[in-house]
Amino acid sequence: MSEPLAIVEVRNASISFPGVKALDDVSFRLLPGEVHTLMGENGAGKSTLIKALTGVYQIDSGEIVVAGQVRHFAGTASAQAAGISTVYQEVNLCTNLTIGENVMLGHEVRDWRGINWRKTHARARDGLARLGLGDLDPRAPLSSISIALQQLVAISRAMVTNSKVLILDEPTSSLDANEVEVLFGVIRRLRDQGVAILFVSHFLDQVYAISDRITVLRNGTFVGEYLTRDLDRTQLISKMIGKDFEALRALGSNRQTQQRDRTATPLFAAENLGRKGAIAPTDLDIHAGEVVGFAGLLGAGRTELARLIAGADRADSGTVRIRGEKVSLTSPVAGLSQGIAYSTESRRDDGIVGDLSVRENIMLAVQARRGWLRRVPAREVDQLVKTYMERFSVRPNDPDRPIRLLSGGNQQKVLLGRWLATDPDLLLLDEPTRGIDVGAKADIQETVAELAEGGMGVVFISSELEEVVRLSERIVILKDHEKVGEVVNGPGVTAESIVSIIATETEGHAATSTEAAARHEGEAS
Amino acid sequence: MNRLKIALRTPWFWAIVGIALLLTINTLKDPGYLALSVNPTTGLLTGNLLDILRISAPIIMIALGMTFVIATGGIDLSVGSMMAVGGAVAMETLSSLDGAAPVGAMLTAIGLALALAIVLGAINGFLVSVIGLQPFITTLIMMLAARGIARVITGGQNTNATNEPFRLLANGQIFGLPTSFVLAIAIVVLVALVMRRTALGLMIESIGINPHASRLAGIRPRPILFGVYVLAAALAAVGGLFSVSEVMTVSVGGTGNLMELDAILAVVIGGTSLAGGKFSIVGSTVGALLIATLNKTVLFLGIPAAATPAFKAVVIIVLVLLQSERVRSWVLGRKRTPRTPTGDPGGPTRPAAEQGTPVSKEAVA
Amino acid sequence: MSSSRTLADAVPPVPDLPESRGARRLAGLWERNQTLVPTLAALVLLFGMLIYAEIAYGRVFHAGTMSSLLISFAPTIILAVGMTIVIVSGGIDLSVGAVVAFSSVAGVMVMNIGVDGWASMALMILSGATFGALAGVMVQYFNVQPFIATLAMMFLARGLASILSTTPVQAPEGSPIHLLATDWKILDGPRVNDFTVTPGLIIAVLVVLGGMFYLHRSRSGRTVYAIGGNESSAALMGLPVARTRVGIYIISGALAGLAAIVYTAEVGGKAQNVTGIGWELDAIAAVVIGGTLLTGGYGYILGSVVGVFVIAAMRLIITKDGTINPEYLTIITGGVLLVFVLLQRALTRRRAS
Amino acid sequence: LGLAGCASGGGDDAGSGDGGDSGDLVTVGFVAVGPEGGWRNANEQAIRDAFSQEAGFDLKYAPAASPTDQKSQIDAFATFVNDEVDAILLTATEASGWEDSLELAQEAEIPVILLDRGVEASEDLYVTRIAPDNVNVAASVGEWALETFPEGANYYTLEGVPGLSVVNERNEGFDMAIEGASGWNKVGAQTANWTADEGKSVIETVLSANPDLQFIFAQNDEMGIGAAAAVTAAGLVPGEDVRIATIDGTTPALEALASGELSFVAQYNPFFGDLAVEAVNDALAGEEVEKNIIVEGETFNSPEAGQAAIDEGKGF
Ligand SMILES: Nc1ncnc2c1ncn2[C@@H]1O[C@H](COP(=O)(O)OP(=O)(O)OP(=O)(O)O)[C@@H](O)[C@H]1O
Ligand SMILES: Nc1ncnc2c1ncn2[C@@H]1O[C@H](COP(=O)(O)OP(=O)(O)OP(=O)(O)O)[C@@H](O)[C@H]1O
Ligand SMILES: [Mg+2]
Ligand SMILES: [Mg+2]
Repeated sequence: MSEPLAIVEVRNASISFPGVKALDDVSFRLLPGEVHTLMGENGAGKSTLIKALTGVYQIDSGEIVVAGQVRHFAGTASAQAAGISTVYQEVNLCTNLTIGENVMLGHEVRDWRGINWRKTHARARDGLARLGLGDLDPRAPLSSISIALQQLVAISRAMVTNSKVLILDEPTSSLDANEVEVLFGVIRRLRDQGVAILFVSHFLDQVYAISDRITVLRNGTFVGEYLTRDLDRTQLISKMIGKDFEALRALGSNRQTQQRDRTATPLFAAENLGRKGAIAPTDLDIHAGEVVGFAGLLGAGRTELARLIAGADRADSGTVRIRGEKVSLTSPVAGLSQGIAYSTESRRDDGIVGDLSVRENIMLAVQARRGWLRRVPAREVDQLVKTYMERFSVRPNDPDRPIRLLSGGNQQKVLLGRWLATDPDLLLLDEPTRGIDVGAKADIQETVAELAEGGMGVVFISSELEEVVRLSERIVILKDHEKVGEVVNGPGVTAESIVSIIATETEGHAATSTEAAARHEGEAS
Repeated sequence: MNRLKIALRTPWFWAIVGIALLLTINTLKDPGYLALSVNPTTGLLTGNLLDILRISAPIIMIALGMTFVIATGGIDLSVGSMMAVGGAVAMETLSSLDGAAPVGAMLTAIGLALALAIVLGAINGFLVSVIGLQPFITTLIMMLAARGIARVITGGQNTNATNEPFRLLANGQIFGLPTSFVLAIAIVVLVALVMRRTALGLMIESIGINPHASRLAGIRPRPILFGVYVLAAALAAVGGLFSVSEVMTVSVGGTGNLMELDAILAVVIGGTSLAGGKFSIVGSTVGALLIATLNKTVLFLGIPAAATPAFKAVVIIVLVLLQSERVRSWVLGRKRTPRTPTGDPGGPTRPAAEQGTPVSKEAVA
Repeated sequence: MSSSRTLADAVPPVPDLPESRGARRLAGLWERNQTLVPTLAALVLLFGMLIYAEIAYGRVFHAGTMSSLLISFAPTIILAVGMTIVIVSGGIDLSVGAVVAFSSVAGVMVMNIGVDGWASMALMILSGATFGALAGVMVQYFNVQPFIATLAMMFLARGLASILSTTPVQAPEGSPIHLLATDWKILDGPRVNDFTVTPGLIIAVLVVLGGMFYLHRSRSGRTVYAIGGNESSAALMGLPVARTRVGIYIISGALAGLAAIVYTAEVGGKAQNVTGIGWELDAIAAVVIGGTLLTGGYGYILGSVVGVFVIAAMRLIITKDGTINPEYLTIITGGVLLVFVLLQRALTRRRAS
Repeated sequence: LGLAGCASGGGDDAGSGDGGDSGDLVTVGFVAVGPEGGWRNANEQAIRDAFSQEAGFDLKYAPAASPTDQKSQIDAFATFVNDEVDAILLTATEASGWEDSLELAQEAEIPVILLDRGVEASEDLYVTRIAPDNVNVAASVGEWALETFPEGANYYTLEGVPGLSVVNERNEGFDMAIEGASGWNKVGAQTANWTADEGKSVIETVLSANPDLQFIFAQNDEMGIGAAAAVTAAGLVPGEDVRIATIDGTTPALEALASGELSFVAQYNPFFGDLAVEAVNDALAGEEVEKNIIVEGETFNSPEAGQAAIDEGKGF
């Protein structure tokens, strides 16, 4: 098979960080007009490879060849100048600026009076329109839109230059199906125009839908480069994790079907719980031992509802009862002391405490609940840390490493450990599987099921509807910051059926019919 | 070898090197510099080293308080003025209680000074933690106001007083060491125990690194923020007491003037990042000792008054550069490692050099 | 692909995603102008102060008073412009007051050894820029925190100024620096009630305009905001962070040099090592009063100019009142500052810091 | 911005004063230094007491933003000129840089009287300068030192904030007095920023390297008191082993003199409010005023003299 010349090539690159060899003799090539996916478990070195390629990190050995020339990029700017546009894993935009400025920073349209803002915003609007964001006001502050939209804004930013290479590190981690479709449309079109696209995702479906070629990394080493059509999923997964993974077959088998006695006093009962501008007053019950999924499109208000339940935001209406006792959840502390643990969706801003070690991050909530005066005894800490690092196989297995040096997925695992360590009665998981590799995802799902079995109430929020459906016993459907329905899981409830409920639901009305939706507990405010 | 490497990465290691260097220079000028002797008339041990320890006591106090404020991501510019307030209250009290029992008068003076400083620190803490004002501007306001309050207390005069026990704070000795220094170290040890034996230190660091995440993890930021400003003010008042007991006079314009800068320098030289987060109490103490040594060295070498700030500047610049990874790797010729893009993915703060951030190799564009 | 200018041009627009629709249209205008609120508040308060002073003491809206205020605060305005840029980038520059001292002493001494007056003034700006460059390099390349780097520069500049001379030095007669203090009477009222303008004031106005152009209409200026908002994002966006940040400190230093020229001219060509003690705090206070966040990312030059005038108005009121006990002076200054920041706090929503 | 309108409205006649509702009082603007130390406090208080309402004055007191900040003084001066006060009292932080301001006052026909510190400007621009003479006072210290140490001495100078004209003048006066005398060996000079604790710190270090120090010239009382503490702490006896002379004459210094810790205090007399009132009245009446009014100060050279001064209330 004759192949065109690689536009970007990494030859035998190695990078070490103190204590970790993040890349070990990795080679990689990117051909024009193809979508190339980089696969690997959390911490395999995908983001590191991308950063090495774009001059954020300098490689210790090996070389980077762009369009046939060996290059040493001193920073993102010079990589950009060489025609490589990149969207990094964590959304890297400036929330103090407007949407339009974020898209156009460094590329503003100028005339003799300096920057011409009218034209700049017009260009920004135009760029946004190509990702289906034509309705966003480029003059609105970036902080006014959700993480998902920010992710799309970051992608439109990468498209304001005429690049030959577009690198997208987990661009879909916050996006829903709709948005992914739009993005893939754009990617395909760019590919057809000869742009080389490097793509990272943990969603196998997406990988198979979009990519032409796959490179697999494992523990910082190069495993192989394959044509997507030559590699089936099982093969891919075993290449990633390095062994046949039987447990993966269990994936999707633990759907909840049992019927629950709903007359018992619920673990958590909210009546008219609401907050202006965030979520309309909502009734909600959560029973012990139950997994309740929140479904909805991005921005539907799932996070907002979860924050109210956890006490992270203060509700301005409604009452909350825990095991029948009326409580007021005015702060996260109050929630925590009622046995409610809340794992947030934005790991970097609201989750990790970057410079603290993995150990300290795991025990932080436990310690906070005990108060400052009584330190958690060292033995207990070691025990907890060991348990959860093993349970989620956090890598590298070094509890004293500052958490900010872990890969994104591993940070997420540590955070789960933090919340489980508090031994909560009610666990709220907001996007716990975002950015987590297949193996770990299965682990987490399994853990959730186990926890519920053990009597914990779990709220599970995920943009992946399949996952919600697979795990939840009951699914609360939200739309436009309002609860529009509730479905008890059972045969016939599928991601599609949920989507169609969302699609047909109009504000204030209970869901009426979906083909086989077993039972419906319509809720109107 | 490995130990050496760890030492070289410890920021206050360089402060110790700095102290040693300054002492060496002084010894070169006068071989008897380090000698201690018993003064026949006073019966006390004397020597330049003891002088350094003694004048370091107030700096240690304000640097200690500053450490925690800085660790929470704040800054306290008012500690210098707070020293003046403490000193003013003490002197005013002592001079009005002139006839009373000396020890009782001293305790009253100390109590009143601490009480007022705590009130002022509580105002700082309230404005920062409850109202949510920025620490820099809040404490800048307090810096102005507290200086004024010190003036009001003494009616603008540089009040003096006599009280033998109080005078001995700075002029007495315990086991041959200056009383104020011994007290300062005792306070440092006490505070360090409280910080590290309880979870307070961890919580302060956590808030300084990521306040949002800390709140969600169940840490109450308000009482902690409030507390660190109160602590800083109280410690500054103690520093003020040490300082005025030297000559039993408070100079409402001069006591503690610009000392907040000394404290901040001591903290930073000791390895606590101004961005907040991990703090080092030992580091701040060593940093304070360095500042004291530097002040005394300037005097000992007889550097002209005019050149003093420039000399200080050069020492500071050399020290902070030595602490930076870039210089360290030049000096050690260590293998160059990739750079963490600042703040990624650990949050919005710039990781300080001392946190083991690999060095940047960006070309000097 | 080669035919398209950008990647975006290569793909057609697609229908809008549901959630982007009406992204807070209503809130748009208010939201968009949130950052202006503190600045506007400062402006309103400034007028309140001036009107109060006019009613209570008279002769505030008076050509003489106004022009002496403007002329006298010209150096502070110049410093505040530089300080705004530095603070928007998330830094701080404590060295400006000391740099003014060094630049003026060095500049006048150079004039005295016979160097051409204009060249000496260029040297004054250059020496300021050099201190800025040193601070900028320390901040950018050696990871030294701005507070510490500029504090070191403050000590250095003050020390070097004192080493040069601890006695006032006087620029030679006929040196062109005196021209900068020429009074141009725009309005010649009776006695001293003239509206006067000096070249120094005009320089300050030009600096303000230049600063506004830089921050709002140049790419480099936008990079300043990006750095202040999120430095690592700015770097990953491919913005020239290193160059811009060193540049910011150079600008601030150079403006301090310029302020030194204007001030030296104003006091008749005299320069001294004790000049400018505490001016950095005036500049910082002005910037804060003007609504710029000390944490960086938000702020306006014009706000800082308003801030300077607030400080000027406060001093004017204190002087005109004339009964304030000196002990209370700093308490009052602190109190006024506190009122401003509290009002701003009340007016603005909590913004992510 | 309404400037034009005001410009036409503000031109009322001179002499009426514009200081608000001052009635028949004479409005006097006092451009002052503000809280600097004991001496300054006493001096400015004396001025404020003398220009009381009972004496027919409305005194507007404007301290500088900080004791070294000439700029804020220039601003205050301009404000007074614009307000067309009847007279301006000026204690300049700095001697130079006042010409423009003084010219403006002259254009507005406002008499300016300099208190304490002089300015470098043509004598036509101000009415008079009322001040103790720094050079003279420092010279009196020098003369006493010459008498006390006929053979000369190892001496050290504690200076104020470097760069201030007071510091330069006090150095000048002392150096002038001992010039030519033999045996005077200057061990060094350092700033102690006018404060006692820094004075102590400096001297303690100096003594450790120069145990044979005989004489300390402290440019103000506070630093001298600090020096005395250092001498005592070193096990030496102030007044015998090391003699200390200071300038100012504050009460604490007189007390220290009485107890023998200081050996000589030269008073820098702050009490010249009456002289200032007189000068203002004369100037407003159009009478000739002497260009240079020197306020005489005393010197105290023994414990007895110190005690006597305290008893007579000469301290402040
Ligand atoms: N700046 C850094 N300093 C030290 N170690 C780092 C740094 N960045 C990454 N690492 C380590 O390098 C390894 C590879 O991380 P990388 O972020 O490339 O993983 P990834 O494949 O992108 O994982 P994920 O899917 O979780 O994003 C991890 O072990 C991580 O802990
Ligand atoms: N912490 C926050 N502070 C301020 N506004 C927020 C915060 N979190 C979310 N929002 C706003 O609320 C709106 C909805 O948020 P979001 O998209 O997170 O909802 P969601 O339904 O929970 O979506 P997701 O699928 O991401 O969980 C967004 O416009 C967002 O800007
Ligand atoms: Mg990654
Ligand atoms: Mg969400």
